[in-house]
Amino acid sequence: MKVRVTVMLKDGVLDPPGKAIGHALHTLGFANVGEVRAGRVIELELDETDAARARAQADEMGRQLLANLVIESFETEVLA
Amino acid sequence: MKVRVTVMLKDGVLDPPGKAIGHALHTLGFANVGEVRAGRVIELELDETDAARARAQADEMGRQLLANLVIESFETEVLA
Amino acid sequence: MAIALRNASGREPVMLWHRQDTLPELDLVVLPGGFSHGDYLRSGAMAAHAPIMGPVRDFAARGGYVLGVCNGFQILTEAQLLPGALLRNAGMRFLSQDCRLRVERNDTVFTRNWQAGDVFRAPMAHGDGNYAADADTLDRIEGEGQVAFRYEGENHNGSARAIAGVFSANLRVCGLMPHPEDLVDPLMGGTDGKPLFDGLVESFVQGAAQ
Amino acid sequence: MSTQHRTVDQALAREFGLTADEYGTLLTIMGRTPSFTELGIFSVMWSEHCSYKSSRVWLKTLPTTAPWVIHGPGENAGVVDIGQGLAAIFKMESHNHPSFIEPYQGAATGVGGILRDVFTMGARPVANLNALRFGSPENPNTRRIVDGVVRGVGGYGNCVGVPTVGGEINFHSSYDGNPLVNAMTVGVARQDRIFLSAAAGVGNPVVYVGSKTGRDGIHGATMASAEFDEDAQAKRPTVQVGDPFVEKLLIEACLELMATDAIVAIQDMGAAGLTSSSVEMAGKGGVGIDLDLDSVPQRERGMTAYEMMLSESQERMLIVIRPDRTEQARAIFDKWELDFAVIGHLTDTGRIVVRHQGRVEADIPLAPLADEAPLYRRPTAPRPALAPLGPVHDPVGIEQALVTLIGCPDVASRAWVWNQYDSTVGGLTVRRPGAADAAVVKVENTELGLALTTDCTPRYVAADARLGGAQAVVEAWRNLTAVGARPLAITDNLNFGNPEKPDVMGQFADAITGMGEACRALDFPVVSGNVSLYNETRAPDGSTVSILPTPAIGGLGVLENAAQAIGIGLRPDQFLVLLGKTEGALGQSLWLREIHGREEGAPPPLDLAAERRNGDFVRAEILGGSVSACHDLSDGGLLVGIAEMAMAGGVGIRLDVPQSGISPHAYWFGEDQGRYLLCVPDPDGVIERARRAGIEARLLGETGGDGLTLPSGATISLARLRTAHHAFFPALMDR
Ligand SMILES: Nc1ncnc2c1ncn2[C@@H]1O[C@H](COP(=O)(O)OP(=O)(O)O)[C@@H](O)[C@H]1O
Ligand SMILES: [Mg+2]
Repeated sequence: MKVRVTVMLKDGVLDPPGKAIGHALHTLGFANVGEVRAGRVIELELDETDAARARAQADEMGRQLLANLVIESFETEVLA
Repeated sequence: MKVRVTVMLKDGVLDPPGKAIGHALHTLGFANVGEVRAGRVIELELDETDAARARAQADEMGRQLLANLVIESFETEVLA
Repeated sequence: MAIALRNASGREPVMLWHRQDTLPELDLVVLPGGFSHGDYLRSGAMAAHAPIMGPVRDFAARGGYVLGVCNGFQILTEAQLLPGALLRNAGMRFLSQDCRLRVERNDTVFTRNWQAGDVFRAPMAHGDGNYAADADTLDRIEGEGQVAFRYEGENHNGSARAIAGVFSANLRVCGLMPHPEDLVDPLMGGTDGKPLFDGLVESFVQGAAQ
Repeated sequence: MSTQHRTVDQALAREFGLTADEYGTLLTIMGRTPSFTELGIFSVMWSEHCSYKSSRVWLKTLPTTAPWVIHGPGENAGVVDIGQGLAAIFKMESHNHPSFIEPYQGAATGVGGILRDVFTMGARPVANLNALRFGSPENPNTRRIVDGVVRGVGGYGNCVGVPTVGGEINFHSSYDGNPLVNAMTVGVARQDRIFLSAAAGVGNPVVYVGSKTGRDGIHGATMASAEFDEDAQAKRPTVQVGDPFVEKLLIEACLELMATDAIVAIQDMGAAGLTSSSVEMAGKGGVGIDLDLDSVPQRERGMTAYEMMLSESQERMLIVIRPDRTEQARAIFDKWELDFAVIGHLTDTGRIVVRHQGRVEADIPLAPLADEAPLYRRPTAPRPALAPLGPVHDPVGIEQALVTLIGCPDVASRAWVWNQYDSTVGGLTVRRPGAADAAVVKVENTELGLALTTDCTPRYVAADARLGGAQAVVEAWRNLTAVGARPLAITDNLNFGNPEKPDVMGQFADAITGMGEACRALDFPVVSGNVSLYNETRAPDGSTVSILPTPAIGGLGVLENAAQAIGIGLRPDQFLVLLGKTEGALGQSLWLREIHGREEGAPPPLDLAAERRNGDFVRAEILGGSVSACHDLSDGGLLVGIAEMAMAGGVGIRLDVPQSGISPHAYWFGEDQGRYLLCVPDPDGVIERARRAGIEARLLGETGGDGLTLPSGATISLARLRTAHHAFFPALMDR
């Protein structure tokens, strides 16, 4: 199965990449861009046929390694 | 509206972060992890009420700035 | 780092391998700078899970002394041996230049050879040195004297409350982003970083830390 | 995968870049029609990049020997004796075209590639430098390229933990569509532990180590076959992506293996990857080589022999190893978590045989592949005569011209750039960027210092390639001298346009002639280098414009004691002495370009004997302890040099210079060569000794205060100079 883990900074934590991207978009003329948040996405091939189990594993990976829960939160989804 | 742009390396392009994450997950005991690909996600608040237009704009931002089309491809989706 | 430790102590520091799962008898564990595992996920994230970090955690829990500089600091926060986290520099660029650090307190083994309020020069070289924590945590560590060093003058990387280095609650684990070890020799441009190492050596070699 | 295996014929060979004559030679060598993979091997081995077919006849004229040269050109990098049983190993290499396509990865993999050239010889890399040329600051593309290249150079160097200590940057519209990214690495090895690439020992295993092979950067020629496969293009990114962490592991693993006696020969896989490394190792050793591609560690499924032989995946090395040491070596690479595979062995056939999935994909005799490689003496056109400059008036005055020059793109502070490079990692950097004319790095566990610089003034080379080639060498020698180092040798990176154009080939030939003359006069031989041709920009009207000819020189010198190195910063309450002759040469000067917008006239003349005499004098004074700061004069001339010293030291100066008979703007901004500024406590002694050595020397003034006071009495504050000096890069880049 393929799962995707999306990691974003928690609300309230300053996001330098997001800010820089917002600034660059304005410079390029995208005037209606408001807040921008940047995050990471990790797509994993799991040797697993059960979607629920795959997701549970991805959650565990998110907690242990993929996100730093001091500043980040994450979501998991099963793609296929 | 809120849109999300997900940027991934094209197939075949070496992905050092993905490789390193896969390696770290194995070390942590996640034995059934296969290929790992790492990417970036950018969430944008757009001052726009029409989903199709919001998406078209996000596509344009992807092409112009958010993705490096020489090695990356991107997808856009309207979140809300 | 090894050069600074050797010069200050007159002894060869013991090099530890990341896959080791025990520590020898030590006065101090130092996590130096570098790009552990390329820092491809978050700086220090993967190294925080290296086998060696188990015994390092135990060592710290027993009251052992631990110093982390640059990537070492990032590893210590990722391992939650120190509070907070290090984000991308505010300007989104790698910063390699001198900064000035203010010593917050001098009643620790790390800062005993300075006076509180002293300002010294240290080179920095990092992409992720922007110290962050939620407001409660920042208030708490400030209240409990866990701030070790602050940037004096310009806060190049955008760190919350200009924090450049912090202590653990027991003041025995210390991490900072800039590199005092790169200024311990007049030939390299100065000796501003020497008090850190001299202080440590006096504490351990002379048993003053006990 | 047979779709990719088109029928091999002359038309296909042409698409692969081989001329009809070259294909004819190939057919004679093979005695039959080559296979697709064989054609690929010939095409890359006979490419300009690997065969040096246009440049070789000229390169052979360069001096390459001296008593201290251990290995000159021909090995992966040059090796010189620095004393105490140690050697410095260094080389420069270009990554120009990749950096235009993808600036970050192009520059990053350029750094990775040159690091491998150096540690493959047994050296621990101790410093990186980079010589960069970008398009006009007004060109909208320039900013993106500068940003990516600087991030890429820093990203790779910082992560592997090798300090980036110096370099140079120019901007000119001729680089708009073709930036130059020349990366240099310097390493240190024990002289009795230097590793070469000539394979030996029939039967010895051939080992592949490092990263897995993917379809990265396969020779542009493959594009030809892409028509046959709809999404072949998507499958074969021509951009290589670097993995600096793997490089770091590879350095450590190779050095650990090199401490044993397991290695017979070793070579990095650079351009044309497995093909050039295996062909060159076997060819140099006069042996044959059998490769079994099924054993090659592969990142992607379904790779063909052609793809594996031509892949330019990064961070890979090829080693010929003693059979009884194979398991010991494997254990080292396992420890560093790198791939390790025996992929073949040496034979006595003198042929390279490539097998894949039970088929022989290539079987080529090695000697003729090398010996009958094309070699051209291309036509050269003589340099067009230079119109004399004639008198030029000063429209703005000295003060305004200084502020303009100190802030112009070619002189403005590069701090924005080097602040993104870790210049102190390792704790051995004695002189950082901006602090001295050459970077100085201490050699660990010794007192020795290595002085390092890169130099070239392309506008001089464009006007007069012979003089410009010589000037580049001389400026490198002066920069090393100005820190007190004894210059030992150079590496070069010869960046030129299309060699099939006689005027470009004329520039190339002239530049080499001039370089050779300077090298001989200064005992400063060439020990390694690289040639990058076909650098041109397409103009809006479709015509092509060559880059300014840019023979970048990387110089290396040594100090017995690194502590004797001096910088450029003025000290207060001392004196500034100018050494060398000032005649006010304004041809091709920055003043003429920045103030009048003219790139005209003859560049300042060079007197190689005077260069040598002046430099030897300066070095002796520095080592004798009579000089506190020194700066050679180059871009912008005398007043720019003084301003640079003042800003670096944070100390002003009152200039007290008698009228000299030269008009003031020519005096202050002329770019006469062979000159140095010395900050000294005792000017009389230095001037007297110079006079006795037959060198013109004059006192310029006393240091102190916080501004430059001109003889007219006008003072320009250091603050104003700094503001002008530091504005350019942030204004261009941090918008
Ligand atoms: N690309 C670069 N990377 C690092 N340092 C650089 C780079 N370009 C210039 N520098 C540094 O900036 C300083 C000034 O460079 P340059 O003007 O070329 O000096 P000079 O004319 O004396 O050779 C030197 O210390 C040089 O090493
Ligand atoms: Mg220069």
